[in-house]
Amino acid sequence: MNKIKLGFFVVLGFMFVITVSQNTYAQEAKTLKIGAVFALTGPAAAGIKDCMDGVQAAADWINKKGGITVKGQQYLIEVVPEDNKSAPDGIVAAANKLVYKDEVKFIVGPVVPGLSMAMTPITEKAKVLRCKVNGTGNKAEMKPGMLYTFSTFMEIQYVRSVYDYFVKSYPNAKKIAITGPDEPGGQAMVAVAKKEAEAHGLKVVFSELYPFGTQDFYPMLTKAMAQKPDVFDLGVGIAPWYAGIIKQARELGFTGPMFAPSATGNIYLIPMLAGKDFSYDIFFLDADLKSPKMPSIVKEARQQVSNKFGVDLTFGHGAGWESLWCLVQAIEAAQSLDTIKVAKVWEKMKSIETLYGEGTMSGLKDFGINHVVLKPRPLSRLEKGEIEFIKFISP
Amino acid sequence: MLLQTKNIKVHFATAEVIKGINVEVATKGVVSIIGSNGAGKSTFLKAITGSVSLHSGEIWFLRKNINALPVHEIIKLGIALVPEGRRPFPYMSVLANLKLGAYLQKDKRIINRALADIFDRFPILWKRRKQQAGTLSGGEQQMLVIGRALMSMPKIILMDEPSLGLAPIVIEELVSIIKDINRDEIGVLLVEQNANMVTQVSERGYVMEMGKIVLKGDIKKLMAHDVVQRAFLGT
Amino acid sequence: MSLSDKKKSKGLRYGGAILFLFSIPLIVRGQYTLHILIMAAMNIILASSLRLVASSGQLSMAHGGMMTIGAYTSALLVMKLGISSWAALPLAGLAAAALALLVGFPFVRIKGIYFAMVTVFLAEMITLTAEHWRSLTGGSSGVVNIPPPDPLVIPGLISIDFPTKTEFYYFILVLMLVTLLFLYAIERSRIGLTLISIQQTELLSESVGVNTSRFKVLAFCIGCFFAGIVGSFYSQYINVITPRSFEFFFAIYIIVYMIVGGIKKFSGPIYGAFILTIFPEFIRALKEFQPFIFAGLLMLAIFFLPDGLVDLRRQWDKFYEKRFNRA
Amino acid sequence: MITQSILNGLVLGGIYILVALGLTLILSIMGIVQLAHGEVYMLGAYAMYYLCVHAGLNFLLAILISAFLVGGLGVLLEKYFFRPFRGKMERALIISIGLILLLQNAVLVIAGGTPRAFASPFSGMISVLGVTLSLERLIVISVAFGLVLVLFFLIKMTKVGQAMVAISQDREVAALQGINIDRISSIAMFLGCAFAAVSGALVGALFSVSPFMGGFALMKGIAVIILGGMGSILGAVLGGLLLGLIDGVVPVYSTTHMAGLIGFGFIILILLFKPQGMLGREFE
Repeated sequence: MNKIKLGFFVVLGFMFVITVSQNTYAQEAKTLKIGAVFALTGPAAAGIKDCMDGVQAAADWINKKGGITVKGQQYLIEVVPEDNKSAPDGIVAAANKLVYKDEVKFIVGPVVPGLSMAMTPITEKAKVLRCKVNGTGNKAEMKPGMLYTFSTFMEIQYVRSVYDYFVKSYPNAKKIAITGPDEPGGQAMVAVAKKEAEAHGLKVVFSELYPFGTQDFYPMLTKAMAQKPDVFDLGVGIAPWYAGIIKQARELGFTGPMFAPSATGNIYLIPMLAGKDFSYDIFFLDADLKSPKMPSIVKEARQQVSNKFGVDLTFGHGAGWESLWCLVQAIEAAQSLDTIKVAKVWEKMKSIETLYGEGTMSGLKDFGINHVVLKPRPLSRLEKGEIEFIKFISP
Repeated sequence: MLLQTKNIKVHFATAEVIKGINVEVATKGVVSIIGSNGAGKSTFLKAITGSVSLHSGEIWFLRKNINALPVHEIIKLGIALVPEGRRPFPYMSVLANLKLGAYLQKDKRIINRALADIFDRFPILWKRRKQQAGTLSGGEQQMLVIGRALMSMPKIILMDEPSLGLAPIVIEELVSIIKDINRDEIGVLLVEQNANMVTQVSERGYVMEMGKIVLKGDIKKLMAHDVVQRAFLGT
Repeated sequence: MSLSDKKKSKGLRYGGAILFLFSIPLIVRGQYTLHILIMAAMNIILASSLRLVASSGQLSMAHGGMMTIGAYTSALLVMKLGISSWAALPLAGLAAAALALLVGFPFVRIKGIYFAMVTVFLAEMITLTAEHWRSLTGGSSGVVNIPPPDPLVIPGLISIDFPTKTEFYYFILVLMLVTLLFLYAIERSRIGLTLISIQQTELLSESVGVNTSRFKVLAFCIGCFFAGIVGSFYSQYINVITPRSFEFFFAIYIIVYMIVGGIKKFSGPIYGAFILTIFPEFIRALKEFQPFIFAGLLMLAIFFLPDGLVDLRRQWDKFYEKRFNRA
Repeated sequence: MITQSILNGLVLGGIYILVALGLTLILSIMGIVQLAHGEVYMLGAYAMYYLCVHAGLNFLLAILISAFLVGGLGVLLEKYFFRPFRGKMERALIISIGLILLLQNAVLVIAGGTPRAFASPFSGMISVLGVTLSLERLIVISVAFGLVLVLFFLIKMTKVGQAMVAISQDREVAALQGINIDRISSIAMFLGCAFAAVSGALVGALFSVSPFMGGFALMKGIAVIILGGMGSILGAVLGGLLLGLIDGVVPVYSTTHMAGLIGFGFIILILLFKPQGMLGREFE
């Protein structure tokens, strides 16, 4: 019996070994595989699946326009989607698969800073060029020495401009309460926001990080309200958190302005989740993507996404879209598929196209490495439950 | 014949616990099964009530084969079990315990009449009716579970070592209770280790060893037999 | 076949298996495959050590929390105090075992579902502490840039570095074999027999005079020791650790490996952890549909293999016999 | 501030009690930890979303229908998934983990990951003595205590309730009284799941609805019944209120992490002295 058990074990082992080692697809000359890692299952999947769809839509759009041309050779993009299962061990397995089994040289994703951190050692070691989507600006996310990690944007770079806008629009506000989720990104944002608030003459009367996934903000808000703030900075987050804070703060009697120097993931959700009556005097670095004021490229992206997935373009789609698009522009600028060369060219690019206009490379000042795309971002207000686009702002 | 088992066998995993038992119980006369610890007595009773499933054999009750019936259907036919170690519902009142005994009875009047009857029979339970069953003394608990069994107005009561852990005086009382019950046309199948008690209540009996019936017949004769002498009376 | 022959062939088979395990990196060049095998070996240690705790009748859900303890202990020792990673490894295990010892005696008084839940709360408290104590642990950002193991130097002979997964594979393989050997020895010793008797008849063994709580705590401590060790290994291998690296579901999966593999046999958790770690890799292509298949597998195993995957062959034989001997 | 935070604590307690009621019912009658109970609660919230937003039904009618639908699902779950594993904690655990994966991801695939919301008709604020509370939250507390009363009545006054109590104390002997264990388990599962659906519906209206909302509910629900004592409704009420107060008050004076630490620490401490929870019963 033991013999058979052992045999079973060995056969299973071999089966596994053969299946996973023997799958180097014969690479077609004109295909460039680009890995995409996002949460498709698990708690993070809720807001982030859109990013994966955005990457796919962008790949179709780029391929339709002729793909990437490097030294006269045309390449069509093949996206290799991987699920990070919303967990550190999930993303490590996914990264190892992309890097060592699929042998991709370029990866886009993920969104959640904690997951991104778990992946960085693998891609850096293998010299795989990775363009992460979003990012807040925690020191662990982006720092000197991370030669192959780029980001489509870092929220902390926009905090100053948002405060500029705020102080100009609300000259009477004096006391501010700052909150954010307790995760690497939230921490970084709150730290920067505190500094900027003081630099703009505001008094920080309250600041706290709420645990990831909080639904009931009453305890935190009760404490904040006792300090009688004039305004709330909601930090970084996703729509349900923002909406929860907005609704509950309004319930507790807060009528002043609230804003976040960050996107919501899906701004249409805010009035839906918080209630139209409560959605007033609020602004975000987010956009009504259906607005006619959006650049033509947004309209194209909207068309592409709705053709492929039958849904309306969300900010998540856009973020995914931009990550692939920026990466592709860098490859074309470098005219090489060698990640070292691409990285070197990318960090010196003066101009890079994004959904909301022309951007440039930055980051040397904030992170010590020029690996972040700096670009205009839309600023929108919620008034009477309606979203209205204000303007594009650049840091 | 009230209850009859025909060559029943029970297996636990791969072990044969009950190895083909034939037992007959009539309404008249208490029938006893005596056997030492681990002889399979409790398992045998559980097989009758359907709590453990048969490997083979047949159980007939009132000329009906009850092999495949679930527990609650078997109880409905008129079999009641007084389980080993008494086991009242410890965190319920005495009254609630008794009412649960009549769970299958829908008519409130009948339930009340039965209750009155039980309190008649066991005045101590009336005194304790509001007390949690777990706080009763061992003897009182034994009365309670017998009362609970009677509440279902059974045609036969199976008793699993009712004398276990009780004082001699209480056992005396138990003997007269069991005789009373049998006098009221309710069959009694008693499983015991206490040979003294068995001789007092029953005329007919079986001796069980290692899942098998080794002797049967008149209780006095059984008691005189070597096997029983050796196993129970310590001679 | 005589007894000694049997023993000899058994030894030969195990020797062969071990030789095979050691030669895998020579056959397999894929780093991804090695990564999955490393994870499988890790999970085997976790599930097997959890089985030791379970064999005293206590289902612990604190294994994830204990890994967190181990991972943080070793990472902070190495990074803040500059201790060699090879000293930090056992210290991480000891830290977890010490915590287990501290809470063990009061905990083992709590039985059944209550014990399982208390261990859940303990694990949750460990996570919350790591998030709360920012000055030491870095809070929710966790600890990053944890260095890989120091070079293993035998003066004048060799110096082993840890640049690729191959070295980590040998590291965890040796760790796994040593752990399994140790756990097997325990199972065969008086402690193991006592534990099993505790599980079977809790009251009886107490009356026989065995101090059951002492043995239960011992089992709990040993189990947690290995969880701490694996936590330390994980932090050196992945280089990043956060308070939520081993969340509730991580601990749950260790239990899944153990039970689905089969809790009754020593080999059960080994099969369970191995199969259930590599299986999800085969169904990656299904993306968001993966969980359906995985959940289906778990349920089928529980429905049809009450004694675990380890019992597959016996159950199949039984089914085969029933099906074809009747006809 | 202190009165406001105590009031918040009571609301949280109400939410915890709502989740715990069904869980404790299932745990005591089936003898299993139904880890997927949080997912049942999530399904209740989604049923509400579809009935309210897509079918345009009246809120109260929708709650009733979703309670029935989810309760019915509970009966199916009991029959096909849990019946073979009654009282077998370990194997039932795996089944419930499988169910978590199945239900969560089924909703994720079918309804998408976007959080949803539906409005309850109870809008408006109540303000007394400087303490404010939304009507929505007041409804949550009242429904929680209403359901507690319903369950109390059911258990004390009805035959089915008494049968449930009997089963929770001694399943084997309960069967010997002629109680059909399968049927009572079905009823218990129906009730437990219907309660979960109602709580999912109310809490969903308060916050938002997402495929992963069950995890939080489960953790708190389990904490409550372990603290209060398994199978004790009064214990669930007491445990829910205590944990609610801890979670409502402590963060105001310290941090949310501290509230978690104190809450769990408190449970562990209670268990050390009363290994069966506050109102749990010491079995032999």
